[in-house]
Amino acid sequence: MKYIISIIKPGKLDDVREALSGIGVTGMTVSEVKGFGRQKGHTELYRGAEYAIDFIPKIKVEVAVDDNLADEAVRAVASAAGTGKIGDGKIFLLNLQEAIRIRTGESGSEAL
Amino acid sequence: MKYIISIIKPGKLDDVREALSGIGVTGMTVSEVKGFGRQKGHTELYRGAEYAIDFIPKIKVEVAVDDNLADEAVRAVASAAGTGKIGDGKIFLLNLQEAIRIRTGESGSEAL
Amino acid sequence: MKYIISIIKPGKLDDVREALSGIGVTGMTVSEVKGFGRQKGHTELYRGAEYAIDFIPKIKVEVAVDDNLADEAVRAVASAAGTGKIGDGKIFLLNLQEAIRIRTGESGSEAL
Amino acid sequence: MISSHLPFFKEARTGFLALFFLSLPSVSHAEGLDSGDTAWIITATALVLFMTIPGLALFYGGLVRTKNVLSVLMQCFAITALMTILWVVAGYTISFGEGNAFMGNFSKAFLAGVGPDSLSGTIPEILFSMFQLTFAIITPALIIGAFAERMKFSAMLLFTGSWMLLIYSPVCHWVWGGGWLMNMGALDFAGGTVVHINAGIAGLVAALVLGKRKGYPNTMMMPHSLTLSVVGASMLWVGWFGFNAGSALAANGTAGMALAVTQISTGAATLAWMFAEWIRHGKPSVLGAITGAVAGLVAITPASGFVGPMGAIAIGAISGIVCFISATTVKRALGYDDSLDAFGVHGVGGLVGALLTGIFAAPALGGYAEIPGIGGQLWIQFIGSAATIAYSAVGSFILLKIIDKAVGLRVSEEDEVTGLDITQHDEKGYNY
Amino acid sequence: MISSHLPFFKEARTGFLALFFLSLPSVSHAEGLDSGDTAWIITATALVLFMTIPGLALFYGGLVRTKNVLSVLMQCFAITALMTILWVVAGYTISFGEGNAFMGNFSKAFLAGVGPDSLSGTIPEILFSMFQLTFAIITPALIIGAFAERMKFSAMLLFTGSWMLLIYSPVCHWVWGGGWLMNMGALDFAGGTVVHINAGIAGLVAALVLGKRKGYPNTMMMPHSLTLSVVGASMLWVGWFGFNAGSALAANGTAGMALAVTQISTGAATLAWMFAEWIRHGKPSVLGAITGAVAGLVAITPASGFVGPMGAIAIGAISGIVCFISATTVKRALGYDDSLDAFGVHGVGGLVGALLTGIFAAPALGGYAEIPGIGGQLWIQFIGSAATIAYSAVGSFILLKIIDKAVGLRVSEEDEVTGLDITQHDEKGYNY
Amino acid sequence: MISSHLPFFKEARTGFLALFFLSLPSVSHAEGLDSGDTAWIITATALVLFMTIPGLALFYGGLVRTKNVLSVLMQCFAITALMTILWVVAGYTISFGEGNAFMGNFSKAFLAGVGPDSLSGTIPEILFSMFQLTFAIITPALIIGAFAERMKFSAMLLFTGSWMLLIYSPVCHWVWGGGWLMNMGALDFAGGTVVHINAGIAGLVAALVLGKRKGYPNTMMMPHSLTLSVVGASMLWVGWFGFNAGSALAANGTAGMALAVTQISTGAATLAWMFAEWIRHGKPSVLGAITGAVAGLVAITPASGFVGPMGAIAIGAISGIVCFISATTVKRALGYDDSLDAFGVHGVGGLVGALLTGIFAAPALGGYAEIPGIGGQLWIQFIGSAATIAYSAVGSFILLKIIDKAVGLRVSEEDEVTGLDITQHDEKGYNY
Ligand SMILES: Nc1ncnc2c1ncn2[C@@H]1O[C@H](COP(=O)(O)OP(=O)(O)O)[C@@H](O)[C@H]1O
Ligand SMILES: Nc1ncnc2c1ncn2[C@@H]1O[C@H](COP(=O)(O)OP(=O)(O)O)[C@@H](O)[C@H]1O
Ligand SMILES: Nc1ncnc2c1ncn2[C@@H]1O[C@H](COP(=O)(O)OP(=O)(O)O)[C@@H](O)[C@H]1O
Repeated sequence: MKYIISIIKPGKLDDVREALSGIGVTGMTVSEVKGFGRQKGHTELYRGAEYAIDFIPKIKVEVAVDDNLADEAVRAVASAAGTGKIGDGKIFLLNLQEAIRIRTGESGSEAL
Repeated sequence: MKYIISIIKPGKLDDVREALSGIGVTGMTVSEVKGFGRQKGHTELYRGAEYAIDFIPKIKVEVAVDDNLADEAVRAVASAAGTGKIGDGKIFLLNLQEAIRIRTGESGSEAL
Repeated sequence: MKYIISIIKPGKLDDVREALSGIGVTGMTVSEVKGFGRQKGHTELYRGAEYAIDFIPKIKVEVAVDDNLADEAVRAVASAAGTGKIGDGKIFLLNLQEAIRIRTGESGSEAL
Repeated sequence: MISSHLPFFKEARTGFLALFFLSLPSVSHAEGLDSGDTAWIITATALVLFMTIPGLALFYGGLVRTKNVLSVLMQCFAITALMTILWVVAGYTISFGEGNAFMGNFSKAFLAGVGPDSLSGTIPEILFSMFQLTFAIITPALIIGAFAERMKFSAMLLFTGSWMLLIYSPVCHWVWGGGWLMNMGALDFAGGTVVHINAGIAGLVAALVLGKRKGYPNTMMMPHSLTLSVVGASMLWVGWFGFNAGSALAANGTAGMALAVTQISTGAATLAWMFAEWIRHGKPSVLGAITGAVAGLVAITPASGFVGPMGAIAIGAISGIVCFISATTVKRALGYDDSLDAFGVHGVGGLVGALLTGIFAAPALGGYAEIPGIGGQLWIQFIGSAATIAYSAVGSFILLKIIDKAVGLRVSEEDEVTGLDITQHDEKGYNY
Repeated sequence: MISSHLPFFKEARTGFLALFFLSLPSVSHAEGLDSGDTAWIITATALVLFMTIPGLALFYGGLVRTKNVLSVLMQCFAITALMTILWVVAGYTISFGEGNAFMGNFSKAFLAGVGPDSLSGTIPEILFSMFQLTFAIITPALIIGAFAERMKFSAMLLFTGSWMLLIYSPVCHWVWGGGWLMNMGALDFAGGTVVHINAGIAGLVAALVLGKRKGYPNTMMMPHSLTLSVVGASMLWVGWFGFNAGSALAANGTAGMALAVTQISTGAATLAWMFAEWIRHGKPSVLGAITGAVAGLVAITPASGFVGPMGAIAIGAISGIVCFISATTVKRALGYDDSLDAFGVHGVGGLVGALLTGIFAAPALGGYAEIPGIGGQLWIQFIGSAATIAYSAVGSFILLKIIDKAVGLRVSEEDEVTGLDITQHDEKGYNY
Repeated sequence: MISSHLPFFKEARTGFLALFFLSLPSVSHAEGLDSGDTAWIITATALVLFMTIPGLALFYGGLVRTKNVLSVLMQCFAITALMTILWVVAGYTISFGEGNAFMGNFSKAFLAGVGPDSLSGTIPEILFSMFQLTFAIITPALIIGAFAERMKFSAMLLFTGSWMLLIYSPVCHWVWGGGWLMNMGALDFAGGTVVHINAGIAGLVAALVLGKRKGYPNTMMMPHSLTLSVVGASMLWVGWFGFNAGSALAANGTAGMALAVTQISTGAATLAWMFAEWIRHGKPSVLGAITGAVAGLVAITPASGFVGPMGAIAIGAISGIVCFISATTVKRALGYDDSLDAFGVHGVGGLVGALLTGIFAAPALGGYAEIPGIGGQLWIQFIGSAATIAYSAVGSFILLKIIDKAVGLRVSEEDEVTGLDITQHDEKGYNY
């Protein structure tokens, strides 16, 4: 199984969710993060002084998927989140050793 | 070492924390996330239109544990967080290569 | 590639960001978390009753780096975040299988 | 028939005494209108409305958990709208219609005969009816603090609406509308019994009938925004000038003194609670300071037109300490879940104030009321309080039981866990 | 020349009638000043300012997304400052200078001749000019609801500033400053046409000229803090006493009745919207309740000095239902993006109120105005509304087009996505 | 003894002049009471209290970091309570007791002899004492802006309490209570010296004695909620009508003009700061606009009963620009940490206003005061300001040093990092 962490633009969450659902991913976890990559932040003003704010709001989407769905899931996220502009985000793929569904105690890919 | 990511119901944090402390886990990191699995969200109303909100507030608990504690930790979380109802959450187990305690520079299982 | 998760003190983010930039890390993702380790929390008062709050606000910094930068990155974080006091935080190192830059579709270390 | 512009009358022992006589159907004599008094009571009406929305709404709203903030705001807002219509229809006439010793008759239903030219003392009667309306709004709104975070919105509307007509309005008539307590000489300048004891007891009964919130008292249920609560408490403080000094129904020395003792009692109660907590827990909490302020405001309410600055310090300090104990130690010991301390502060503070009014109104203690000796007045105050407690307790209990049968009082456990905002209104307080 | 302290005059059919005569350069006769009336109008001025900052600012600010909250607050705040200066310079004299049937002359530019001793009726003219200023502030501020989340700050200043001078002030003159609508007998006690129709139409035109927000209507654009919006709506409600009862320009029975019908209409409209939504969607929303309240406040505005409690219930209930439909079904059907329903509530509610005034002002229906029969008055009300709609629509369109050419109305798409707070002001509303 | 209801007296050059004479123990002559004036001053008292809680509390509270928001709200709230009691005990009599040129005697300690029937001019003296109390509350509350985020709560109580009695009350006596500055002819209608210079200087001294916040000026210390600050600034603006127009102590033309110039100066200052920043930094900030408004309010305060609209525009515009420079460039250059610009806005703005009053009060420049020529008056204004600066600086320094020895002024570094909310009050502002 794979654990896929995607950092995307805030406005793209709905598209990504739909793309993933479309390929049969039935669960996911999202959170609000801030980050920077090539995309730079903005300036904020305080009492006449300007401060550079490096970090930009992003959404982090985490999904655990079965190995055979992993590539497809990555592609789904990439195409749903992509605009071709700087700041589109990144996808990180980690190896997932085990998954457990708390309610039933199922484990492995059955738990996803 | 293992890195255990658990997605639980917001009201279960205290129970999970106690269960983990009970088996000797001395640290953990939690954050607020939103997610969905089998459990569906709710409806919100705006100007007479109803919007389906897919995501449900959840708590993400991350603990790094020594290999020999891993199974026990998973069981502890599962039993503390479980209510048998939909939405109980999931546990994901990843392999942890290295851990460092910043204060002392200790690494490996000593750092946990 | 490695996926490095660091839990640091809120006031140390700027130092850590600079330290990482200094060694050539060009992107990172941060989020607000709460946690505890050896450092204990505080007390809150409500209607004359005192409640122990275990969790302390921390910042979680995630960076994906090429293998050859990993050690240096860990050291950079450790020295920038360290004050020698309890609560300095932890660094966790996971194996990263794949990284994709959404905008361009680049993958592997080119995507970092 | 006594003319209301005689000076002594404006300073009469019961703030609203004038009304009983003057609210009789009367030919227009706009020459009796005093523009200064009218100016002040228009303002006071705005201030007391401001106490409920947004004042009380924020005070209470800040104290609940995030998932219930809108439900509290909505309850205050909907109560404001509902009471307005019910008051016009029947509340005003039950309270201030001629009637008998127990309730007014229906001669003023739908504000019949209350045109722009009818006077109540030196102000337009239509204005008087609106000033009184703001009291009929805030009193049921106070009760919601006792059952916050678990009552159905529909049940809440039914309960507060019927309660205002059947409990509040009669008690209002007893004390201010020419009823038996007024005739007995009970002193209640701005609503210690009518408003605070009345609402506090109804709250206690509601808290008992509904039962505790799931998780209480083991789970921490921290206020989601003390910031909002401080703002709300501040607005209550400022708005209370309208409540107390407005109850003079004139812009005169009695109003000035009512304002002063309100300010002084509140200051004293804030400090009293703050230092009591500081001594007992090592730190003064913000929640303590603002609740202390409300306790002081509540306690001075019945006394405000009758006592002087020294009486105000005493009433404030005593109420601050007593309410501190009642909202912390006593509540915890007895185990009922009065979510936001509607009873612990309004019920207890109102009782403290009603009784102390009998003491500090005495000229010998710096007061300004003609009373039949402290003992005698205390007895009258006790009767007034006891009658209000009994009527409010029994009446509220009956209403709650009927509504429970009819539509159910409490949301399901699952809805309570999810929060009232989503389950009752399909909305959330914040979407940051 | 009619002296303004004759009783009948204070209750005159048009609240500001007195002013046309009395704002002529006059020798100081401070003996004519009534301290009670003055006390109330000072307070009313404070209340109406309070409606804009922080009232409307919070109501609107809560409804936008987090990234735009400051832009809304800033627009309200900057409008307050800008209108103040423009009103002193020219707005007041265009509105209330002698002039002709269409606009005032420039005799009072820079408040010339308006010293502490000049009177307007029974109050200082300088106070009257400031009371009126608060109307000239809130009217353009209402418009911003229509184009929220997408207009440049610079363009907003140019538009609202020129609009106040060229659209608002002349219409104000027509209705209150001795212009043609006043002479025709149009009833607009506190600004149904001048304020609400005027602002609502300008908002609709602006929403159409600027186009929809990116993502509208498919993306959810939830209010970032309904909590703030409830606070804002509450402040509007309370402040509206200044608006309507203040428009009596005296502390008398008319003011009292204006306050009462304001309260009653608002209560009725809140309940009407709430129950309508409850029936239609199964739950009563908080946003619905507070918007209903605003609808009721808007609709009673032109009627407030002329109708009685029963008229107020009718006007409130009707406006609540009509605005519910206009801000939900109609807006959705027509597809324009009136972000915060400036048109759907103020435009539509103002129109409903203006027309219903012609009906419920009739003494036969419990009203207090001498009108030439309901049909005749309705026709006059229709003329007044139509003229305001036409002038506001055309004038606003021209101004917007000119400003678009000059500096551009709309921020870039990227700036819209990022949010106006960062892109227009380099700040954020919250740094938790 | 001059009777205070002579017209010219109400417009007297010093707003509170009447009080010195009239606050002498006097027999009750309630016939001298004016209900309109009383109505307005009750309202004004509410408005000025509203300025501190919640106005200033929100303005300051929004500007600090999340971890300190409650500490600021609590300081404002506790100050309100503490000053109330201290004022009753001794502050009022030190300020307005007969005494000598430097301070009042103790004849009115505990408000002795101030019953509901004693008058001060045309209003009850008890009301006058409460109106003045609200000034004695806000002045120490202003100071906390200078030492926010680092002072112990206990030390704060000791400092503000002793400061009010020993610094504020005497200066109040000098200027308004019949003291030497009043006799010299210093013009301070509503508190340029007494309130703003006084508090601003005390703040500067406190900022210097306590030292900078850890991390200042390198770390960004962004306001945690500009939203709250805009609300607070708006409330200050509205409440300031009570401050300035209330200082006329009557509902008359002077009050009307004071209100007008307050509004106009604030509008001008807001625009001045906004455009200055727009030009200098390319964008107008919200923090700039609201701070500009406060600067304009501060600067017009001493002038408000004496200048006309044109003077107000000048005073507003100048103070907006000067305070913009003082709170940005100058503060940064000198390096002291006046956390929320208590000195940069109130001290500097108060000084600008005090001096410009000497200029624009001249009838030749549209003012309404009888002054001994602009030069002569400027000299008097300079003396008044200099004396206040000297007394406040030295006195505040001594008090701070004593308290530092006694209990320590500053929290530990660790507590400062954790935040004052948790360390001083065991609470948090938000639990979302
Ligand atoms: N090396 C990295 N490690 C962790 N997160 C990263 C890294 N690089 C980028 N990110 C995250 O991805 C987000 C989007 O990056 P982006 O600016 O689009 O990168 P690029 O320009 O390289 O495509 C960033 O805001 C950050 O949160
Ligand atoms: N495949 C997944 N990947 C990541 N997170 C998941 C996944 N499935 C579920 N979750 C997380 O777990 C939470 C609880 O899931 P739940 O609805 O209880 O699943 P189930 O009904 O399968 O037990 C979800 O809200 C989501 O945050
Ligand atoms: N075993 C663990 N698993 C996950 N997170 C941990 C663990 N131990 C510590 N943390 C995180 O690191 C933060 C800092 O820990 P700290 O108290 O400094 O640990 P130590 O005292 O061991 O150095 C904690 O608040 C928590 O968020």
